[in-house]
Amino acid sequence: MYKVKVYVTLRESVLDPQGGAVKQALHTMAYNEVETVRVGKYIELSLTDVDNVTARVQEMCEKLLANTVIEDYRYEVEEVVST
Amino acid sequence: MYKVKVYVTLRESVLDPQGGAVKQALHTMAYNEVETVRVGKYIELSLTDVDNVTARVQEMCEKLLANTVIEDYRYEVEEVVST
Amino acid sequence: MSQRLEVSPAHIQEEKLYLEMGLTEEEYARAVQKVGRPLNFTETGLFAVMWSEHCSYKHSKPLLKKFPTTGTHVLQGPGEGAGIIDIGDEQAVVFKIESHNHPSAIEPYEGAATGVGGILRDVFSMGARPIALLNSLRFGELTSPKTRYLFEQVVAGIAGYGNCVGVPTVGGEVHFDACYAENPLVNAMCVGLINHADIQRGRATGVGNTVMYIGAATGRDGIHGATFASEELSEASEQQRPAVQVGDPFMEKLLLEACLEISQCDALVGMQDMGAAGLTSSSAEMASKAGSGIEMNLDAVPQREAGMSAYEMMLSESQERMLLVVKKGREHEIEEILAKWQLHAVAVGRVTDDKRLRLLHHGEVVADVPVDALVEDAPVYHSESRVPSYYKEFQAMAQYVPEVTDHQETLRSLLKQPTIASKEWVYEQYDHMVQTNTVVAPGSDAAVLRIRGTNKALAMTTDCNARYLYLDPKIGGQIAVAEAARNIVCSGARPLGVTDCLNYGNPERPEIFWQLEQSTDGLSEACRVLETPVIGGNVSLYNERSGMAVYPTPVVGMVGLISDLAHITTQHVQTAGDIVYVIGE
Amino acid sequence: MKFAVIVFPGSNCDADMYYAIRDGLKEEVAYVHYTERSLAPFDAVLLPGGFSYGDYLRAGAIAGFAPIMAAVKQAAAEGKPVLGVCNGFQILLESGLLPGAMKRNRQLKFVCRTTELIVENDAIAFTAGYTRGQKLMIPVAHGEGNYECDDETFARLEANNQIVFRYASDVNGSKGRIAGITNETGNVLGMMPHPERAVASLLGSDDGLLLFQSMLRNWRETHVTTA
Ligand SMILES: Nc1ncnc2c1ncn2[C@@H]1O[C@H](COP(=O)(O)OP(=O)(O)O)[C@@H](O)[C@H]1O
Repeated sequence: MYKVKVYVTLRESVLDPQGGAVKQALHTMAYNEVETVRVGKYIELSLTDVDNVTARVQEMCEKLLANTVIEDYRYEVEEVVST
Repeated sequence: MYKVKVYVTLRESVLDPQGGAVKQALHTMAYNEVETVRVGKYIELSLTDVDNVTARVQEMCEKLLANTVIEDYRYEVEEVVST
Repeated sequence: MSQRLEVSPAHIQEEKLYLEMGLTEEEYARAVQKVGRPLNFTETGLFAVMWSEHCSYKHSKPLLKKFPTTGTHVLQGPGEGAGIIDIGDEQAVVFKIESHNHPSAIEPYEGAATGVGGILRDVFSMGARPIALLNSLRFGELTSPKTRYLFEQVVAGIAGYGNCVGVPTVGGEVHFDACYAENPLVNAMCVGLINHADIQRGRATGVGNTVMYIGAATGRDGIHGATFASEELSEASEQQRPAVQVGDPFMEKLLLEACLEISQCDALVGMQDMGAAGLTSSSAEMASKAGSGIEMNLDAVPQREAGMSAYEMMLSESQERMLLVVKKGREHEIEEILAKWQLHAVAVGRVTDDKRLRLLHHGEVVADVPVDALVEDAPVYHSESRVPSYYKEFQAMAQYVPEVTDHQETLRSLLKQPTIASKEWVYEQYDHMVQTNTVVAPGSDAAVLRIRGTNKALAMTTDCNARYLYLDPKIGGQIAVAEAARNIVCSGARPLGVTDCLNYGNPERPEIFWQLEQSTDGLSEACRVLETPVIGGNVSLYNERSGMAVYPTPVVGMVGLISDLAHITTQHVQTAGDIVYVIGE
Repeated sequence: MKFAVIVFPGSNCDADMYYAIRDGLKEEVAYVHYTERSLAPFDAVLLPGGFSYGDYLRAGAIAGFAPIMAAVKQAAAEGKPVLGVCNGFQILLESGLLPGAMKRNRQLKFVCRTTELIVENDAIAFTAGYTRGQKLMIPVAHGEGNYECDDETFARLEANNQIVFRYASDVNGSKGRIAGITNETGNVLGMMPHPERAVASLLGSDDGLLLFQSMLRNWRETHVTTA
């Protein structure tokens, strides 16, 4: 069993309308310390045992979970030993 | 300067239609090892120096970043020493 | 929750656990008498939801009887998922309005979204294709951040669901008044089109026929939603977090297409949406209407979460689910249609002849009660009615005629009122054109949709000025119907019929009950005079918080028929030089 | 001319597209389910609007992997006209048939209204009936129509005349007010506005009908010369 966490964020160079709106809202609420906000996706997957798990997760990200035209991604794979 | 990462996930008992659709798609693509998928949000904030940073981030999560009726959240605060 | 299963019937009785579930002492005693023995935990739950105001109309039944419900064109009056009116050429229009007030107060996006989902299912479970959505919304004053949040999220939720399913949201109304600050109203209406031959009814006939479950898996969401809708909002309801249901409009779209295809298949006997009180009301009502019984094995029910109890499954209000009765031996025909839409059906039970709802779980009978007791035998309350003191005071006041000195300024300040101002911000978020039939889009008196393949069109509107009802519920009720009728007529249509959503405070308070009584008198009278029968509707009571009730708000949804596309009229000023007339008084 | 309307789970403008061809253009049209694998019998492919797979993850992302998409790519490679409208455009982007990607509208809200479009390229099969600079009234209805691409791609789109329609005024934050783009060979068009909603004046506008008529005219011409 693997627990996988995937983080998908808009590329640095891409304007993030949602992040902008959240920052604006936080300022309205007087959190003026907020300088930048970026909103991305956080995807948790659980996988059964499989060979080449990292390569496969990488593939899933490239093909589906992220759109590499505008998004970056990173992931963490953790093996869970079932009891 | 602080770098803050907030992870927002749907509560365990709440239906995640998006996760279901992604899982289905991964199966169609022959990633049959995928057992569950949950899709949440990943928010990166940068804050200027401020007192009680943890308490303030907690407040931002409660009030705006997460919808605590259906979502859980956790966060990490990292102090960045500017050079 | 599951250890509660161990709670014995005797314990429920002694500790009065039924009170927590929403049954009064008298109601509990009545249920025990109907069943002939003390109820176990699951059975108590079944009675609690089926006898809730939301499912049984126990406080409003006598008032609803006053509505005219018949007419030469009425093919189906109140009592099914939605009412049906003949429009000629072997076609009929199906429509209904429903409230989702309390869920929207707790989680406005999902509350409003699932409200849309529910009303869509009411219409397509009849075999009709939904062609339009409307809504009627009430919020507090926009000066409050909380109200702005509710308003924004409710509109986004309606848009998110309706747009995805692909049914245009073509009309509605939004009013702002302090009385709705803690208890917003979110009513959704759906209009569908059907061929006479395709009309389905939710009936479980044919002993031995198979009961099938389709759609989303059952989770712990919305347990006791019907009871929740039948109580006042409080701090405690905000804590009832598991009550929040999340909608999946994508699933709904698949379900819609599949159900419409299934309704063409004669292996189908009956179909009903699992709405309020989920599996309980759908199974019990289908059996009761057919004079039959149903036995279900809950082990077969698709479950989203592990370890669900019988009680939880029966009371869950998970969305996007339907219950079907299918001819025995022909289940595969239904399964084939569903497979095309990436869905599958599960046989969960069968029709019996003993008029009982019998439930099995892990090999044991966990409930066995007469269906009629659940569906027909809820108590009916004739509440006390009292003229409110505010009304007497108002009546005693001298007529006040406002004096207008600066007409421009008065006009400007009127147009600035959020209730009067343009609602473009709202309806631009709704796809009001999908299905390409919308001839008159939001922004006029009533929306108009052509009926493809004919030279006819339908006009539709929702209306209610609750301030009038607060001032005089009877006359206000008449005004609500009359306003809807005027909007329909102004669009070039003849009114066909009405669906209504009665939103009021706690009916156990005599002043509120008086409002209900008076306004239903007014509504009935106007419907009778205008020959617009009420073919369905919904009652939402207990809309109050901390003793502050909403204005009496009976939202009127009306549909009319335009016999010739050339008769469609809009309210917009057309050409410079046209002459303006005032007709009427 | 035979048109295929692809039906993905969650497509909801499939019928509108179908009727636009059948009743508006008066040509032959059929629905093709996403599980099919061939589009050989068809002369043109239409990817309709809607919310394929609920728009979950990203609009159009999951539909890009549907079995029919291999046939759509083949049709495009063969030079057949392929038109993606709204969700169909998003699917063309996600599957790489057109460059760039869609973000959520800048206002973060769904927008449904009739917008003014400017024809920027009248040289392809889809737009030959229009003239460059012509203004069209065509409805939009989308939540993710904010077109994005890197500067290099943008420059290439401009240089190759691949920008086919622009919004007359900003609707959703789209880069360069892009409303529709084509591929380098001009036979794949993706656009957010809905021409199939503008084929009858009863519903407000028939400015979109000419797009389908242009496709037909072009097809007739090329088939007369090659036949
Ligand atoms: N919640 C809503 N959803 C869709 N359309 C709406 C909504 N609220 C208002 N509209 C539309 O906006 C227009 C004006 O509404 P309203 O101000 O209530 O007008 P009226 O008083 O003429 O009913 C109408 O066409 C109505 O259908």
